[in-house]
Amino acid sequence: MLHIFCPHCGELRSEEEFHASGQAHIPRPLDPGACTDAEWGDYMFFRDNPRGLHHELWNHVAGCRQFFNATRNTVTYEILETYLIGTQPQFTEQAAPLTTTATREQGEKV
Amino acid sequence: MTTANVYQQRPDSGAKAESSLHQANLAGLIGKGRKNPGVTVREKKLLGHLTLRGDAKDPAFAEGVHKALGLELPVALSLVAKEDTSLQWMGPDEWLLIVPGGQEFAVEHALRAALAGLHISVVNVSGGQQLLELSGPKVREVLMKSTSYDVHPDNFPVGKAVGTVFAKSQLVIRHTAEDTWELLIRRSFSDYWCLWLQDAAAEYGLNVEA
Amino acid sequence: MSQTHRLPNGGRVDRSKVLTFTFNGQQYKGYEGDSLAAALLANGVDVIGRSFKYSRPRGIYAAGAEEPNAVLQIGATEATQIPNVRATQQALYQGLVATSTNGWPNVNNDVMGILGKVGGKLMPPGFYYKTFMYPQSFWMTYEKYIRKAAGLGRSPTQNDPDTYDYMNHHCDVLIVGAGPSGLAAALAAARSGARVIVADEQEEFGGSLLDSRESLDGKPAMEWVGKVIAELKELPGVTLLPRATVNGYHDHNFLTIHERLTDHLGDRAPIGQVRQRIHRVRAKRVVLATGACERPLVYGNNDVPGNMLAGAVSTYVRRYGVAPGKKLVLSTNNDHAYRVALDWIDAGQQVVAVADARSNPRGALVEAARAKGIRILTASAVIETRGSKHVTGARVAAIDLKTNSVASPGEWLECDLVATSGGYSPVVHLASHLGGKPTWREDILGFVPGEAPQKRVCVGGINGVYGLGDSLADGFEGGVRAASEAGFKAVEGVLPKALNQHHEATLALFHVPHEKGTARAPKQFVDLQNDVTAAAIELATREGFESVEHVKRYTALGFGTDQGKLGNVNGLAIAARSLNVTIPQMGTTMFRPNYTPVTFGAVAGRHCGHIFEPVRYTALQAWHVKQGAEFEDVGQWKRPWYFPRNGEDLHAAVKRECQAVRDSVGILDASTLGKIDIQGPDAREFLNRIYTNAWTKLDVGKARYGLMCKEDGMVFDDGVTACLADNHFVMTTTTGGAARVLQWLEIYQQTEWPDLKVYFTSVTDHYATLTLSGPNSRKLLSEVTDIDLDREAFPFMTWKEGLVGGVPARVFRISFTGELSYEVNIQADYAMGVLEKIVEAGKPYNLTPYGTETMHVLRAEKGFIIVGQDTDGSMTPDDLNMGWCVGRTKPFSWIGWRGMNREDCVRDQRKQLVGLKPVDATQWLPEGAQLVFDPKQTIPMTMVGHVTSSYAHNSLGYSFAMGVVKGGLKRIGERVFSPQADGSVIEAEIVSSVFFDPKGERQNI
Amino acid sequence: MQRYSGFGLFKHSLSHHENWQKMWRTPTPKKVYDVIIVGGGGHGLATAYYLAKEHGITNVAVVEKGWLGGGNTARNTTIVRSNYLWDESAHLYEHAMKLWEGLSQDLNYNVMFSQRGVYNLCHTLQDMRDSERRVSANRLNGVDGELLNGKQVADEIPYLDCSKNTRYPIIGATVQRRGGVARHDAVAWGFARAADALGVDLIQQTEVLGFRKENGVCIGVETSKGFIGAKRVGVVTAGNSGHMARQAGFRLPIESHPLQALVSEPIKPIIDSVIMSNAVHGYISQSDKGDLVIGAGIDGYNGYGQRGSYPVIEHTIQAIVEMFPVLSRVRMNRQWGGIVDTTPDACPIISKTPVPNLFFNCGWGTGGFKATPGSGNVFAASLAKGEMHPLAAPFSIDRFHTGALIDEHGAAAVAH
Repeated sequence: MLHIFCPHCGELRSEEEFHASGQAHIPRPLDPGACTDAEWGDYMFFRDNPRGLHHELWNHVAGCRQFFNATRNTVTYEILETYLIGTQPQFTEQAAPLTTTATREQGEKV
Repeated sequence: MTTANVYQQRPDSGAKAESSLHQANLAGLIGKGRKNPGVTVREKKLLGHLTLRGDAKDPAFAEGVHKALGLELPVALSLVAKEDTSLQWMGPDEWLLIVPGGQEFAVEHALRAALAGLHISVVNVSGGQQLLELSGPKVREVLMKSTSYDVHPDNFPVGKAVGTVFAKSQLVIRHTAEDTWELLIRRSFSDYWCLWLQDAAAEYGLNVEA
Repeated sequence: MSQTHRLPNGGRVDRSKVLTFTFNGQQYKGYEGDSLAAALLANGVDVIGRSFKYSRPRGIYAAGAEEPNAVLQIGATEATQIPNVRATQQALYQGLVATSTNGWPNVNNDVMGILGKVGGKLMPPGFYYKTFMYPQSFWMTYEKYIRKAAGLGRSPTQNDPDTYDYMNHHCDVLIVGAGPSGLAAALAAARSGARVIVADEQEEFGGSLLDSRESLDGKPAMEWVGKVIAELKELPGVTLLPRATVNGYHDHNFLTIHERLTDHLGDRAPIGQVRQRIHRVRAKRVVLATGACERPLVYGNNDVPGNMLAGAVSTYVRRYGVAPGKKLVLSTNNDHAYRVALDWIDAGQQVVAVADARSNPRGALVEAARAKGIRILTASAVIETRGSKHVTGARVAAIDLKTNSVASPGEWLECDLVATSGGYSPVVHLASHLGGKPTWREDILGFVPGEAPQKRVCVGGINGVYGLGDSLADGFEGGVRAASEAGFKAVEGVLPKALNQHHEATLALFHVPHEKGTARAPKQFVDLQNDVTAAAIELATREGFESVEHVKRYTALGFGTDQGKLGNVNGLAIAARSLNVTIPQMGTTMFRPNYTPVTFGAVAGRHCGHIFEPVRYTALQAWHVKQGAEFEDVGQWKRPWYFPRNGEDLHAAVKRECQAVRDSVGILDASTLGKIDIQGPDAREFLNRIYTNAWTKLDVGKARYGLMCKEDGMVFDDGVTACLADNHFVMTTTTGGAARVLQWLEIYQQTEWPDLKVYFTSVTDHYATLTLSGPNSRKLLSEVTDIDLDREAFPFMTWKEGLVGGVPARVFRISFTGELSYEVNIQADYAMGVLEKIVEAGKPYNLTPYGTETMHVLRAEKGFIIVGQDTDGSMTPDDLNMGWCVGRTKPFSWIGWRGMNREDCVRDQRKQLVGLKPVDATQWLPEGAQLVFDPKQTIPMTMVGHVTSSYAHNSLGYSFAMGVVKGGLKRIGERVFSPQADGSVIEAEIVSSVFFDPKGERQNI
Repeated sequence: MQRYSGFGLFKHSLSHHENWQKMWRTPTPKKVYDVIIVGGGGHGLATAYYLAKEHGITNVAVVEKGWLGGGNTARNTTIVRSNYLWDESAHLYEHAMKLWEGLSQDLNYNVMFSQRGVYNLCHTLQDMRDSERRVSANRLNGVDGELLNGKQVADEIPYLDCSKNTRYPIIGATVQRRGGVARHDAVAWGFARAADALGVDLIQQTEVLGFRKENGVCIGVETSKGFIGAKRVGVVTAGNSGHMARQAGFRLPIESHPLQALVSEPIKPIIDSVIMSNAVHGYISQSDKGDLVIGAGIDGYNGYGQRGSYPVIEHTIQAIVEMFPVLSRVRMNRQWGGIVDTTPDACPIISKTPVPNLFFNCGWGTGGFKATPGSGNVFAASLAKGEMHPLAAPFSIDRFHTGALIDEHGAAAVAH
């Protein structure tokens, strides 16, 4: 069961408090009318679905009800970071190792 | 232009009022529990509950709230209280204000006056939720059976309040004194909570207080 | 004769407490502190079960979680039956009733056993894939008998009288295993002030020390254990959990512990206690001190009762004071196993010989055995044993490992107990649950935990550290490390002194050769529970199964309740040899939770029966019950479905309720509808974007119906939203959609349009909603309100505030029945009082409570849709003939607009919502029934739509329905047909979906 | 191919089973094949088999990065049914069902297809409507199906709690009596053995790393053992489809999620059929070995870890105990996870791709096992002809652009 750092509550919480809402950073086209059917279909349905780092949208439904983003490895399930909507991730597939060897995770109080 | 429609929702007096635990018949259990119970339950019913929304980063908002309530905006996961009024952080732009029953109309007016011109929201939710106070030496065990949140005092000191999962639903837990906790329960789920708590506390002894 | 095999003294049992128990109908005695297995052995019970496939007699083989054979049915009553209990892990209690799980008519004389002997040859692995194929129709018959023969114990057929629950924990250090290294780790971690949980699967802490010959600080090792437990108990923040198996290691250091609170007391928990508890633990650091598990050597007839793991023999002798025989032969490839020979001599029994596969063993324990005069045959092994229901002899011969052959004819040694030891397998299960591949260490001939991202420390036996002193040191160091990584400062400690003995290396022998070759030798079992032999594994590789997963799946190796704890490494070794690869090249199979099986009830916890899931009630529930309502589940809500009177059935009640509303006035509890308060200067713009229709011009005081679509243009919710003030709206949603819609608004506001200034707050629970509907609703309401209900003053689709029944209310004049209607919203605390006043005032008007069914009928008569019933996620507003609700010229491309204009959404012949009128007005079209244009076509038929709502009992006096039909709106007046299961066909006319008051006059009076 | 029979078994027993042949060869890859199938799971092996058997195309390789049948074929709950709502799905799954019904004989390998009946329980009035709709459609499509009332359900399924005291009382069910279970591993092995016998090369332990294109057309695959040429390439890599598509340079409307399942310890027969409930979220059957085989819905987040979230296991077992309270004292032995490729409309993609000569068969979500022979059969026909088989045509990727989805969500919120 994942342990997820809610950037709003500032704490690690159990997965049960959250709802996963799929891939993050998929902006709604500003002018949908200008989209072809194919482009609109891509927006609605086509996803990166990577094996490795995935930027995804989560909602802290049982807590502060806020959405936020997470960078999670879909193979090891490690969460490298969570970050606010409207901000960019620090870890990306190009820029970061797939696994962290840090002994402490984000928000872990020791 | 009126920005919001606010009206006195509580009848003057004499109207029949039922808390959400009325039909769970909590009242019928008063005084029927074990001696030296591990857990004592007390309803804090018919209080005024207001959901306040606004921009915490805007100093004018915090000042306005302070002006209206005499309370500082609490930071994440905390609760500030003065006499019978408490203000709790619910989210980065959301707070729960609990006032004695009947004051919510006046308080909402005061808040709206103090926050005039700001983008805010105040919503009376008094009929939809209430507090259930749990006290006694075994409350922590009952909470441990019910929520995956860490209720150890190291992590959950007095004055902290968190929204989390509880059994198969969600609520807010407030730690108000050493062995005293409050649950913020939604009306329609009250029956479920009541059954759940009775069950979870059975092995420690449960007493219901008026 | 009682307890014939009980030694005169010794063991940790309490001989003053005699317990009576029953096995296969016979009564026996044992002592408190016994395991069921120990008590059976004490009474000389040999055959405790029959094997799975060949029905061979089997006896107790081990002493712990790895036991493959002694899997029994426990329980004195039907309701308290427990299948497949390992006798080695079941504490004895007074009155325990156990039976064997296989064997007919009984385990000693088993008919299947004869079949097994004869038919065994016909049952190599995978035999069922190769036969039972012809004739095709016979498989189900074959299968019936296969199913009967399979399975171990049986489920109870009555409901469980016991309860189970969870406890959530958060700790700094979780220590798994309370043997020497675990306890040392616990001391180190706990002294630092960390929150520590120690869990161990056994009845008491101590692990290998419970039956150890060794001493600490010159005293018996268990004295140290006692001191450690006492110290830990005194430390705050320490939780000690015996009888608690850590079963699963899940992501992010979440572990589950299965604690058996009362299984040592009886088959049913004492009143007021839970039987078992799952501890759900989030640990900052985990210390795995799970030890190592002895593995047997594989040789001929190694399954005859009286063959036993060497360490298990020591356990029975030293911990339980039981000697499972008199004359022992030990077959080993390592030093550690010699302790059984010493224990056996100490217990006054005879060691016939030790067969050591090594050519010149000189370790300390070997020398100690020599000193006692024990006969040691080197470069030798037990090749096979004999005996039908118990071992009577073992053949020991010289073996040549280079050629994998038997080097001498050997000799038959008379004995009644063969102890076997093939080395140790570190218990790496938990360390591997998250996919971390264990690594093979040739020096210890075992797999140890591999690298893993989890925050864990492995100590002691799991690391291949077997010496007591080393184990303590490794444990303590691990505890210090775990605590300091969790943020605590460890304090120094002094460990007790252990005598570190010189041990020589274990020899790489897994499968003992036989002169006849593996295929023809007496059966050499690798997995005793699944009857998997060495020959079976070789056959699998011969047939082309090269991966370990294939071999495992083809032979069923490791699929038993013991999950291959004894057999897996031997099986791997045999497969590797057969394929001419090394063991690490062969790899291991995946380790998955659970380490040992967990009771379903415990995993379910208290989430069963009346608290399985939340039930939601409105503030008026008590009144509904008093009125005798029948309830319908809508999401988590219980809603009154109908209110039968005087034994009415659904149809009669609904007809009456419908008529009352159409003729006079009815009352409905509409409190379950979702209600969302919306405030902010951009509220109106937000509504414009989220609804299909336009909201720009909705004045304060007015209400409007709206449809919501997803981005694909398909309808997903609907409801009425009212403008309360310029920046203030209240939205209603469907009952089932309330939470979903709020989430929908939030996700768009928070992630897509954070610049829009608007806040959403659920007021679903705050307001109770009473709907008064019917021509007399105005008259009735006027008697209890101060609001001016005049038609002009309070027109349709507006709202007013005022007192209703003396309570401030917001009243909406909207209608879902087509009748003059008022929806009264009051703070829920006061709803019951208001209802009572309305009901009192309603008497002269025959005010009739109605439920969801009547509501559905009345709205259908008006052609109003119910999202989720008349829609299914594939219907656009146009499909619903609700194009009037689509803002085609709104400036912002609102949610759904682009989607509903895709190629497939604008084509002809989409399914469209229409009314359906059975030609025979008494016939009812079943809801869901498929429709065709041509009922005479052959199957597969071309279906053109289906019935979504259908009501034979209503206020119209004839049966009618709503449904979707391909191109239906252009087919008004045409016929469709619904072929029924019984062969009949219902013919219906396609009509407008508005059956009642098409001009909408009645709601507007 | 060495034929299997009871007599053969007896003959081999006389020689102590020392003379059984290998079930398939271990060939070295050729330079070029007519068709390469990427992925040696049930669907891929079935595709290869039908290419050889029905289309005479035997110059075929199946390239598998691990071991045959090692993906979802090895990790599912083995349920077979064809009672789908929408015509397109019903026809496809019924095609598979008909193949299942003679599969053991066709392959000369007992896949233990056991038509024990599949029940879908109804707990709400809307469940009943949806069930009538589905059963009615099934019937008119030639798929067997019945709608039962609460009493019939209670009579047919022993130990199922049909009382009114449960949280969501059972008020009816659908049953497809031809539905049932099969032995999952045997399906992969049976297809593999039969395909091998027809000349198909099964190349294990060889990972496809990419697709080689010439003028935008796929001409073969780059593997861990070098390049292998092919006239056509069919990709059938459930749990890995998104990744393979990325190698080929396009995206799919697919997200991969963990799907968990679990088994109890083996017990004597108590559950005779397959029983599924969407409302309480669980399904159960009992294997021939005696294990209760139990599954639930998919986990909420993407994952390739072949493991899922513990609360899902809890909810599933709660559902099972709610349905069958007598099982409370039975014990759970083992849990595991598969990786399912889910599509927005819960229907597969059997389609050409933006790369000519490269075909994909994926997105089966939780429903792949039951389709195995049908999926392989229509995919083989499509690869053989270069045009999609009529039963496969509606499952093209294009539908996610045009909007012509086949929305099984309503009928199969917990599809299997």
